[in-house]
Amino acid sequence: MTVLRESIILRRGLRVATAPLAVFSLYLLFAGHNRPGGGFAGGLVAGVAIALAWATEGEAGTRRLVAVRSTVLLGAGLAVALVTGFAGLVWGGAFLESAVWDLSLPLFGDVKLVSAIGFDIGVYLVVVGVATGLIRSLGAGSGEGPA
Amino acid sequence: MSITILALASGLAGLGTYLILQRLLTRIIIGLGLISHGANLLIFYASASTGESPLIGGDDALADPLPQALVLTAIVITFAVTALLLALALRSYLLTGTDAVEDDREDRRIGGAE
Amino acid sequence: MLSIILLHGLLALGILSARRFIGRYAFPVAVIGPLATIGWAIWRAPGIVDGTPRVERLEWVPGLDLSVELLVDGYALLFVALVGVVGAAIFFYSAAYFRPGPRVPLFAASMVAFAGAMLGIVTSDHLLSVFIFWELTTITSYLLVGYDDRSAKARSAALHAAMVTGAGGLAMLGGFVLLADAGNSWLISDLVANPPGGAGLAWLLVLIGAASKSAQAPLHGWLPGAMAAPTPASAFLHSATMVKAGVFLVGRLSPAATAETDWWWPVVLTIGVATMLVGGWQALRQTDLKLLLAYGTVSQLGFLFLLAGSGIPALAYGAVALVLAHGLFKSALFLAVGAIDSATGTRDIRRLEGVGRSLPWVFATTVTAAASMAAVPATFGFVAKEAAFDGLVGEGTGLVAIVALASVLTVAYTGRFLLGAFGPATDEPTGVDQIGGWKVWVPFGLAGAGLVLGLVPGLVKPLVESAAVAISGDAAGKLVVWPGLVPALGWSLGSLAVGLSLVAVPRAVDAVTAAVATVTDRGPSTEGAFRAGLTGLLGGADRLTATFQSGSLPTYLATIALAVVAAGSIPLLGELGGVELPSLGPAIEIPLALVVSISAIGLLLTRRRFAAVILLGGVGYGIAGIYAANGGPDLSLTQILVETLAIALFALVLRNLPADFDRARASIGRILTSVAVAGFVFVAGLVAVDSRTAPSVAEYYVEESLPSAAGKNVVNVILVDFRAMDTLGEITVLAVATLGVAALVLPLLRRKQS
Amino acid sequence: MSWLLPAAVAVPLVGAALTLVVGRRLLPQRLIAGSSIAFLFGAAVTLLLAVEEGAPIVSQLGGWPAPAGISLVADRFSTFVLATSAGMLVAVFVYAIAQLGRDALDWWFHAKYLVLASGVALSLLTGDLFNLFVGFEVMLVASYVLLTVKTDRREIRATISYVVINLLASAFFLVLIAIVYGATGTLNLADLAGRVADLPTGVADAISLLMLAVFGIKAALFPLFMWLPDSYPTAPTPVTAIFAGLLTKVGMAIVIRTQTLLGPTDGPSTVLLWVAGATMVVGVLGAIAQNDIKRILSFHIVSQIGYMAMGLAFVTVAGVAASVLFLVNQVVVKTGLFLIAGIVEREQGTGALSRSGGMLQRRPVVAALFAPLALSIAGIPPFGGFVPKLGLVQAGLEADQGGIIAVSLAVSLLTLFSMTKIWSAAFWGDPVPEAGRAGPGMIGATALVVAAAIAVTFVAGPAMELSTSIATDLLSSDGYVSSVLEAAP
Repeated sequence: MTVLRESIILRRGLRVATAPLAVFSLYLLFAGHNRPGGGFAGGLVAGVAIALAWATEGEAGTRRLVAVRSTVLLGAGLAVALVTGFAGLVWGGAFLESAVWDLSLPLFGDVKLVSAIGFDIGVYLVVVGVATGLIRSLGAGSGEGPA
Repeated sequence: MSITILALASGLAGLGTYLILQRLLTRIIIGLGLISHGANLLIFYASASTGESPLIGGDDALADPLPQALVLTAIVITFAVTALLLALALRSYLLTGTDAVEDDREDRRIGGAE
Repeated sequence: MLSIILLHGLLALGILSARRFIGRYAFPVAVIGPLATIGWAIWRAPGIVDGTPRVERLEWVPGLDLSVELLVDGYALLFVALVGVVGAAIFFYSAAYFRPGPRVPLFAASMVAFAGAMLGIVTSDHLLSVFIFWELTTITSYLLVGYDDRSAKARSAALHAAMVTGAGGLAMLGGFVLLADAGNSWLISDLVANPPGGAGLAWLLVLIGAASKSAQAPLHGWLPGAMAAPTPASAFLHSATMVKAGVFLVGRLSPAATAETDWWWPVVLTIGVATMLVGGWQALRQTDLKLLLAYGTVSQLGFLFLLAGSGIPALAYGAVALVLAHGLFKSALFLAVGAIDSATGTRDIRRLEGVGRSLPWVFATTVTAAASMAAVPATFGFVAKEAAFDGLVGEGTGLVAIVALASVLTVAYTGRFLLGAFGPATDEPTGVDQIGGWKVWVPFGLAGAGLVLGLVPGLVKPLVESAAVAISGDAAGKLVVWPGLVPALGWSLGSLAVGLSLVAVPRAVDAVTAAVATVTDRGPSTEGAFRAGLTGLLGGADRLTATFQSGSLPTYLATIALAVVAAGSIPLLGELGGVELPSLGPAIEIPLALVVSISAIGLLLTRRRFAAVILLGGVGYGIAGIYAANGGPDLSLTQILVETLAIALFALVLRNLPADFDRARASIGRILTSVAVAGFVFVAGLVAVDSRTAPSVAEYYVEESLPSAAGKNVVNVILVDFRAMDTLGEITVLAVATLGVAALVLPLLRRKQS
Repeated sequence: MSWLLPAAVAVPLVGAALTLVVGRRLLPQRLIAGSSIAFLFGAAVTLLLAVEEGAPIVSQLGGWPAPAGISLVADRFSTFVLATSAGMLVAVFVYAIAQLGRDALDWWFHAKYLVLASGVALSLLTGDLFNLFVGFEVMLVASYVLLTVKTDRREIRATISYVVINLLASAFFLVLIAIVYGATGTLNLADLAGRVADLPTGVADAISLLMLAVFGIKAALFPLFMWLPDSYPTAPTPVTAIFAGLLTKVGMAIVIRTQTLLGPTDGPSTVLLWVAGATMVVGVLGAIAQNDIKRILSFHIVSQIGYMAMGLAFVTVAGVAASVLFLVNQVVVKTGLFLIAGIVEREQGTGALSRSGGMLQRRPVVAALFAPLALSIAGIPPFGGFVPKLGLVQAGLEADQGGIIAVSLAVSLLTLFSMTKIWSAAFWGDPVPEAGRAGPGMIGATALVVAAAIAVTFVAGPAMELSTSIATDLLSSDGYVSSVLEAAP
């Protein structure tokens, strides 16, 4: 850990790497329904980014990537997933039942939008919350984060 | 599925068992990790079909997607609980200065050891 | 009758809930119960005595044939009357006996609850309702014996009584269930009318239960201990009523039991005789008036048990009469002792002196009641005993002789009692305070009743006769003031005379009892046996618990692992024959498997924590490769990411811990357990997959994923749609674990930093 | 009506999510948590009333048909156990609010408690083996964090043991799932019931025995119980009470469900009879050896589980019915006993019997609460515990199993002995100095539970009737199987 913080070049490099990782994580989230990926994978990639940010910048780094308390992310993620579930109950008849809408969007063309993506977003948020929470908790008290 | 996977599942479960049957919590956590890997591989081994990645589109036979989904869920759950156990190990160490799991005091008292 | 029983329950609850305000009115309220009982008995008596039993019924659990069914015939009515009369007397007495205090309401409530339960026992026709009320008397007795709860002796006596009678009660329950099964009915009336055959064990268990409650040898040890209860409780429960429950029950059942077994009567006889002699003998040795009476009760209970349990109409008649007589004189004597105790502060016969002069009415009461106990003519005790002797004479000389011997002891301890209470003190004497009121007049009334009935037995004759008819079908005896010159009179007067001559030489008796005691005291005492049993139980519990509950995590884990392995492997091994071994997979698997294996073995050997983490990563990434090689890209990706994050967490935690850890020594047990687990997993996988019969449900997912769920990645569709509930649970687990980690370490780490 | 099934599971989770979002504010958290738990209770009771007379209600999650989709099944059994458990969750929640005060915030108590409730509901309702694994994990992870969070250096060992043992159990559960899926290709329990019949005997036996072992760890059956008495007593009272009342019972409910659905049904199960006897005896003797109230009670949890196994082992309607009623009664009684133990601990500053005394004199109300529960657990009539015990004895006689009846009666006596030990040491004797005072909230919540336990006496008839029809359902599983497999998605 300390090694990472002391080597400025490495630190810069890794810091730069967090941005593409974040983008990649979002890609995985939305691609998941048709290609490998999904909320878990996406959230975990974000988690790796957060870990890197902590390693290079300490708590401040995690706060740069995730501005809120981890509990809020956990609660919000769960809530989003549950709302999707109840929405299925209200509109479709069964809890967690998903709906499919055919949309034609200007940039993407004809797209099938599946409500299950809402559920996956909930998963994603929870996983990001987990990574943030775990790293902040277990990383606390190290007393050696850069100023 | 191949016998390699089955053998690996069995071996990991055995090695993990060896590791959990002692007192250092760090080793126990590692042992539990190995056993979980073994169990996951066993579920994977129980796939009903083998083949390409279960992505619809090709003509080839697809691998059974269900064990994959189950294992994926199991991996994440194991991760969560491992994190918790790590935190417990840390708490134990911070409170007592060791991460060895000693015998229960009250039980030892009744057994006449104390 | 149900309403009367219920009334007792409500009174008990009412007194308890009003304990703050009820003050000295606890007993005046409680006495409503016994008074209502007396009223009910008087109201219903004519019909019942004429032979029309009163039947009541309350369904409880029909599915188990569990209900409260009451049948009040003459036999029950006699006990009802006894409970009512003695109960009312004792409650009035108690109102004077206790100084108002915070715990008096509990006593009053327990007493009234007990009275209700006792009524339930004697009026129940359903075996299970007998049991219900039986257990309630055990519990109330426990509370009453332990009333003086700061005394360790009282607590221990309460336990002793509860355990012995509780064990007896459970044996009895077992007997009841067997009996009902054999006789195809739960009703005592049915079982007595058509006694079931082949239920020997059932009868034995019921007998054990009855004997334990009625303090029969060798289970009698709890009764003297129960004298730790306040005197009114001793008088009511441990003399007049509860201890008669066993007598009551054998009286009900013995006609059927003797008809179906040939051992019942000899066994009952042996128990009864032994109890009579042991009780009488022990009574001769006591110096505490109350204990003396308690052993006297044991002796009398033996006599009653023998008579009631005989199944012989003539003896049953005597039993019924004696139950009444004993209830009256023994409660009077106990209450008189209570009065003496509160006037002098002691019950020790060595220190009592001048009580008769200062408390003439107590003296008169005691002498009258004692005369009844010794069966002096003109008392009801005499009338009743005469009826019993009359029956015994018909059963052979040997039997009468033994009972007469016990009667000699009775006369002797009665004499010891009177001399002890009113004779000169041998030790430093105590003073005597004046007392009056209920404390004096209640025992006086009870003793007087015994005298009146002794002179005019016709007053209770219909009651006694209908009771005898109810159990034996026949009133085979008579209740007369003077029987005329019959053999029975010879036996009873003879034993009285011999007994009196023993009273005349108290020193000689003391010398003999002391001499014999030096021998007998070396043998086991019942109290000692109970203590030894208890110690054995506690020691055994400790040892067994220490064996299983070692407190050692590795032991627990090995036990669990081996149990699971055994449960799974034993049946599976039988199916191992003919199983085909699967093929080798894709070539890339071999190097990946090698990476995994080498890393895993390295984990066993390493002593550096960080090395262990890297090796764990090797295992995880290797497995991820295997997933990828077998068509599991999502799985592989997730495994890699989880492994990465896990390593980061390990690193974060381990930086706080020492860098090295000791390697535990290898042990055969650990190796064998590990091999067993490994073997189990291997066999399980092999056999399970080989025996697959039906197609997998996964085919549905592959077919429906695109058309119905609009997703090409089947694994992801399973996770977020087909089986989204799993995922919902999973993210919940994640979230909670994260909360847990924060709560576990944040406060400690922050403290460490500052 | 079928929407109530997922709602019973999900509403507590919504509550948990909302308490996380509203943050460290006591009143909103309490309101959210209280109403979620109340909803669960209401839903469970509504479902119980709805299925009492008729067929099970099945909810196919996601609208996918069984066996592909996950089924939640409300039949008489699951709803009876769930409704009782939910009632206890409500009462203990009130107690916890009173006992914990603001501590609950630092602890995220409300969120964790709600997740535990949701896990209990999911475990009881789910009709899918893997989903059951998930339900257990939800329940367990909440239990881990509730159990461990306040541990100090003396207690942490025991709680680590708890987590480690349950993790090993979970790993074995996964092995079981692999075997089941490998051999049958399905995870739906109803579907499984049909497919297991086609398997070779050895494999079918292995599946049912493994289920007994794996769920037996949660239920604390002999020889898999040792984790329980070490770990339960270390937690704060509301947590221990809910663990004692619910968790092992949920485990046992799953044992009953799976053994009747998938186990052999021809004649008494010898293995289970021995397990039942050993569980009773070792449990009660363990209790006798203890000196701490909560440890005594913890061993009694084990001992009482043996009775439930006893009825199940007969594999008769009478036996299973008695087991079911026993289980439900224990949920109430055990919860109440632990709540009282908590009150005693607070008042005396310790649960050690050797340093207790005089509660009867100082706090007669606590004694009045304790007595009915102690008598119920000892099976003394007319208290609720007597009825199922009598049912077990009768069922044993019918099944011609005299040995286990004798054992069960002897254990009853020892249970009574153990209860008198608590009474004699903590309630009788010289009062020890007062260390604190249990407030009206704690007393009131306990009184609610005690009232429920006493109510069992009055509803024993209908309750036994319900248990008997439950047992009939369980043993002839056709109704369960067909209503799941034919449920409209």
